[in-house]
Amino acid sequence: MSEMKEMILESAAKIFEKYSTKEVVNDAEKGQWAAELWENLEAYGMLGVGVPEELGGSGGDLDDALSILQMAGKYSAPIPLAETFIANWLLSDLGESIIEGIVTIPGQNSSEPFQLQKSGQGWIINGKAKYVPWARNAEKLLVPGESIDGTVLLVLPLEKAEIKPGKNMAGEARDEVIFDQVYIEECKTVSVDYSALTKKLYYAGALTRSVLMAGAIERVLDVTINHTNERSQFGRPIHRFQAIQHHLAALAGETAGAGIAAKYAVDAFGTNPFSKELAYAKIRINEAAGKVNTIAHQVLAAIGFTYEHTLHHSTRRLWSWREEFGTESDWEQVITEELLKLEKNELWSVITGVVNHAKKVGIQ
Amino acid sequence: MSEMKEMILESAAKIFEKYSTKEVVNDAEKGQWAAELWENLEAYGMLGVGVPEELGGSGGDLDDALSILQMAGKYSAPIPLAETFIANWLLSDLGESIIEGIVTIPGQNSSEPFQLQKSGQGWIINGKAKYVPWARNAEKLLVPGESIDGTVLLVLPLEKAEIKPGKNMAGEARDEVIFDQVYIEECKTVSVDYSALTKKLYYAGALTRSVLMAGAIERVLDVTINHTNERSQFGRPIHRFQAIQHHLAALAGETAGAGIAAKYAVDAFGTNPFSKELAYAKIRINEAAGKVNTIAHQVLAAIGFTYEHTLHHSTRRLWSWREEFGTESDWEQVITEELLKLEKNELWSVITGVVNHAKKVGIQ
Amino acid sequence: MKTLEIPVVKLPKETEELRREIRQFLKEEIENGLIETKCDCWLSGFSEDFSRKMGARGWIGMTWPKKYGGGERSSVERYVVTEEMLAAGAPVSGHWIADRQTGPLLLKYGTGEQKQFFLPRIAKGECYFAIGLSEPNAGSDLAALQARAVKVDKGWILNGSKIWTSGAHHAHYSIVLCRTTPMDPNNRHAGMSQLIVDLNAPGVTIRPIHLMTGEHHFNEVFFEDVFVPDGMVVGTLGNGWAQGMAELAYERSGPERILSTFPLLNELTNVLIEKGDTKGLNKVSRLISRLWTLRNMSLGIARLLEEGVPSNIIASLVKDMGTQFEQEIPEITRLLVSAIPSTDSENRLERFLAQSILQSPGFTLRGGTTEILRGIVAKGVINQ
Amino acid sequence: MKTLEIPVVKLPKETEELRREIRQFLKEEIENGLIETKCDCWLSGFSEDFSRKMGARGWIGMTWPKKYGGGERSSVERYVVTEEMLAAGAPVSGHWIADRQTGPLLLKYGTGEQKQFFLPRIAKGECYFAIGLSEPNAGSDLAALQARAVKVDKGWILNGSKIWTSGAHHAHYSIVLCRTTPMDPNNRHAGMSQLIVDLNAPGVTIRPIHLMTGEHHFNEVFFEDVFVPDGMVVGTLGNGWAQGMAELAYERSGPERILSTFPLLNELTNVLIEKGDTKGLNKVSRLISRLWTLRNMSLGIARLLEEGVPSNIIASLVKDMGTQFEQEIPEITRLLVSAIPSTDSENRLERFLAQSILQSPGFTLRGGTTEILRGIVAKGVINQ
Repeated sequence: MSEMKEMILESAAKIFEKYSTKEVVNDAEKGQWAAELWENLEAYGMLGVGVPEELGGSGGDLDDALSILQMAGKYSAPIPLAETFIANWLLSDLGESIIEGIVTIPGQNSSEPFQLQKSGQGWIINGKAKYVPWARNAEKLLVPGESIDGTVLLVLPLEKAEIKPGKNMAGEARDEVIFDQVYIEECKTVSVDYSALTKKLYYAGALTRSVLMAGAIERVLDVTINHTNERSQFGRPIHRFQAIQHHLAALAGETAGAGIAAKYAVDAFGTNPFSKELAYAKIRINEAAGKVNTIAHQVLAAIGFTYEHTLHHSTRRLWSWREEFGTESDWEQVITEELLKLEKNELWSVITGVVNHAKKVGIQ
Repeated sequence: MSEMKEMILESAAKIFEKYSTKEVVNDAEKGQWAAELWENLEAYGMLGVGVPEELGGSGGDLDDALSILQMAGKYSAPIPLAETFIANWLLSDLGESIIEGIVTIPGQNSSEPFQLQKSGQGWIINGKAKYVPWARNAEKLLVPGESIDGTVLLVLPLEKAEIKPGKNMAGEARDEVIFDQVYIEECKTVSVDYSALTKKLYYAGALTRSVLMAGAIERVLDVTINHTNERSQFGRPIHRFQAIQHHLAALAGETAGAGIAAKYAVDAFGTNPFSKELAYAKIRINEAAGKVNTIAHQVLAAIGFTYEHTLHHSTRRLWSWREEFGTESDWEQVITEELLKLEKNELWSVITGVVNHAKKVGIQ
Repeated sequence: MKTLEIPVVKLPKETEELRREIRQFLKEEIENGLIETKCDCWLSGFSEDFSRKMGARGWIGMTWPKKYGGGERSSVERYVVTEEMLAAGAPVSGHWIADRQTGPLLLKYGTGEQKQFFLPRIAKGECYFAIGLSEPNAGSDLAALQARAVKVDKGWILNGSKIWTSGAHHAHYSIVLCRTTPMDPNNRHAGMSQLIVDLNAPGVTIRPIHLMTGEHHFNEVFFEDVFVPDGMVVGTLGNGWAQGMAELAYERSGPERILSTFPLLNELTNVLIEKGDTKGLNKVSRLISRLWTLRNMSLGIARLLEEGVPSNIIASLVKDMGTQFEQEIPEITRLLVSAIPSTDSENRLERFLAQSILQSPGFTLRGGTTEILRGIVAKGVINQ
Repeated sequence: MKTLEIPVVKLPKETEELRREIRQFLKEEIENGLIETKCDCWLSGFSEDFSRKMGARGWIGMTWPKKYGGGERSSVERYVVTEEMLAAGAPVSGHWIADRQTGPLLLKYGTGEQKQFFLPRIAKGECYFAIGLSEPNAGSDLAALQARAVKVDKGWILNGSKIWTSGAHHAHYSIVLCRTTPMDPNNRHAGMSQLIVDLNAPGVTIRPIHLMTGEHHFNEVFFEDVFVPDGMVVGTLGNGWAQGMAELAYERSGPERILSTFPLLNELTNVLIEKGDTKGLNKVSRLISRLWTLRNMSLGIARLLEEGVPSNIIASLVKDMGTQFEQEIPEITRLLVSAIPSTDSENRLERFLAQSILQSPGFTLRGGTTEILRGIVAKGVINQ
């Protein structure tokens, strides 16, 4: 690990530790914006990590940004950090400066492009986006848009939008945003290909959820191990029971698996934002999420099932995130479509990434 | 349990115990016909149980016959008892007398009807049946046939047939039978509907395999429990280890599940040979077979993996039988086709067998 | 193996009429907006009105003697009512414990006065009971319990606390297992008794334990110098452990260990049929086969219990397998449909899915954890 | 958690050429009918000719010093050779143990003479070793072993027996772990040593143990007053336990814990693509995702081992998960295709399916049972 990275992570850890506490997470579920957490991350330049300074970022690479995100997952940070990073990547990839303030993007790939109509100096906007993380708290929304000049990446101010509050199973804000003939004076637009943009949003979304989940899974393992050390039953700490040990081993396995899957996904994303490794990772980590939750709740028993305990901060997020930006089934279908193009006996080439006789295989 | 039944089962148990020993089963795998076993079952009238005396049977009901078969499964009896019973049911259902001697039927539903051509006093037979249990030892083969008069249930003598030996994973004889322009003087034919006959063969086949498997699973449980009592490790009998206890509990659960599923299937078959309960049972018992084998081999470890031990008599049969007369997927498809006809919210009616408002549901 | 043998139960024709009657009743209740289908309804579906209506129809205390307000009907008929309610996700949690556990306990061990007083009220769906077994820090080690009652004139003074008490905030009474003589470390099961405690009595405090979903079903119940009259001792003093454990077989093999997420399975089936999704229905078929097996096991045990055959081992087995099955339904569902599970969703499937996922950890914990059950089963089969 | 951290390994470009070379070689061997693809080939695929050819190409002992016949190539290159062989189901069992375990052991602990004598022979694919660890009645409790050697002039007299010795009937030598001082019940691991035993020496008897498939891969090896020269002691006298256990990390995380049934997965994929069965390929996709993860873990551990980082816990983890994966492939396959598994079938899929099903119980037993591994992992993470 580079010294730079170590420094970033240390600062991030301090901020999460201090401002993403049990109380902050619980309050967020009740609708309280985690302002101090956000402001501190902003103040320390964490929001701009992975974006060159000339585009308004704070330097560092993608890997650094995603390490911070993994930590956010570990601390159940109730903020649109993933969304901010995705917005950053989209903009900086287009050579645009990133946006200040709280930015979000639609949480599912379901929204139609927003419609822009020139009107005097400004624009009339029409459109709906569902399941938008923290729309109620965000200042800007980044969505695909469409005007007579074609499709654009659109950065919309949210003041005038109608926001219908909603939430995922973890109580994280997932709101509906409605622009119904809203006049907007200024709004940033960048020409883009629509399907490339939505695909990018989807893949990047999956990457962020994979990384957040890897973080949350780490936390679940920590919490579970601590519990088995502290809790006694029938006169001995419960980690002395073989059944509990088997649970812990399985949990450790899923944690290690999710961890490595996230690492490779991050690595792959850097060179190819549509790498099949993102699909593998989301599938594997989704799978891990389900198993990890089952095991942890079984080990912690009734106590881990209460609101009072913090285990659910992680487990409810895992249950929610595995549904966001593609379930196992969704991503299996993506891989399947590539498999269908394969010639005979080429599966091993897909696994190793090395085709026989320097011939190209369908899957990348 | 009736006194009659108790008597039958007691005699059967004695015969299996004495003549279906480890050596007999091993020898059978090497090609030796278990003559004493067969002859004793025959001598004690076991082969005709479930068929009225006036049709050549020895009385008793279907349930009695299938209890004997379950015992045959438990003792890995290397004989075509299931096939004989199926032949008996088919013939006696048609009001025909059952056949003496060793009878078999095709082991998969794949064979085309055999062709019969009248020739002088006899018949010219053409046809092929694959995967026929113990064809090499059997005297008669019961298959669907076809002549210019229509489809028939055909009882063919096997002396003149070409037999290509084959086996299933348990080393049980599963031979190919070929009649290539074979002239036969006498052969029994009974007019039947072709598709009803093959369906009957398939469902009855599934029932016999379900029952055989339930018996084999019982044996696996017994063997495994004995092993955990006898074997010590790290200074104590291995059943004292919680991991082993969990294995045993899961094994007991599958055994109980398979047992009850077989019972209900037998019960249902008596009133409706195409009952969906046969499908449920084959699915559930197939599923149990896989789990039971995995657990038992894990508990018995290396020793249970050797030819010397008898565990594999049961486990290899379970692996083989779950593929015979329908896998889980095959039977799921049968149920699915009925489900597709259901109206909304009628699933519970299917489960309980009681439709709402005395209205008929599609599934029977 | 004898321990694992379960009889085949043929449901008598009369039960078909009973089922139709129940379904008609439920249909009307739902159509009139009086009740709403929920997964895990026997924990989380509460309606005083509904419980009273069930009582009025004779669907509580069905098997009990008529003189105590019962219906003297068969255990199979009771089974039918129970499973129909669960399949429909009806709000039965109010009277659930009283009907399932308290009634049979009092019938077996209760005094004449106790039976006379409590049973008719329970059968009317007006008197609810809570279980008073688990304690903080005892977990699965029930014998470690510390609540204690000390003899005084005409009664007992109870001190201690119980935890995970579902429905205590609605219940009128609790059957509290406590020590009536101090704990003997060499025989931790000795000296326990069961007391009927009025939850409105002075000294009783009920504190909600919110689940991770934010819902309130469980409680911690504190007893501080609570006076319990002599007449409220159940059965024999000091025999509480045995009496309490005998309850468990009833608790472990019932349809509530199989059907907690059935409303989701039903909804999934609806959706897949509508889409004509055969591969999805293949999965449902597999689940049906499993459910069919479990239900037959559960029915068989109900019959054994009625006949007085000891069934603790096989009941533990059904609980283990049944609750695994309940947990699998949401996990399979989410992969077969496009849905965003949410307890607020207007889409039934999404709502049931969220309910099932969020409640599912409890299935394999409540009423004996998987780990405890497997130990019981293993020891049971080894000692054959 | 540090214990569970695994590095990302980027395979250098050069390995691509290596892979193509191997694949070309394998293609020719198969097309010329010299070898046949088999599941679980590292246990059951034996060919002296093939082992010699691999030796000739420098694919055995790849990482060893050139002076001992090695290739001084990276562990990653060795990994590539190994996994290519397994994926193709090539007959590598002859030299497998010698290449994987004996070589590294001798390099670390062997005397100059031992290295000089054995390593070049192993690297040529001409000298095979067998593991001499398990004993009858010891099972997973390796420390209970009883084989013992007594000091005599110029050597040791070995008595005892070893069991489950794969390939002993083909092997030339075995590394036998035995007691060189009597067992101390309070320190059962003390006083053990590793001896190189010539399996052709007088007093050695090899008895086949037939598997339930009838195949002969395992043996029981008896030592009756076998003379082992002093020069055949490996490493330090009395340090045998530690030396033997250090081998295990190499043994537990290799690609042979993931790929034993890969030929079946490949064949399944072929069949499903041909049928255009997307639902079936969805299942394959899931398996690919799992395989991708496991392989990355395994590669990362290979890197850690090369760097000397202790990896016993994570290696145990990979073995546990990898072998579960190997077992799942046949179970998933049989539900996706119509096939009658048979070792005699002319259909590759049916043949591979039967091989996989019948061998699969061994996957989670050999080289440390699942139960043992989970204990190691749990204790490892608890002690963090």
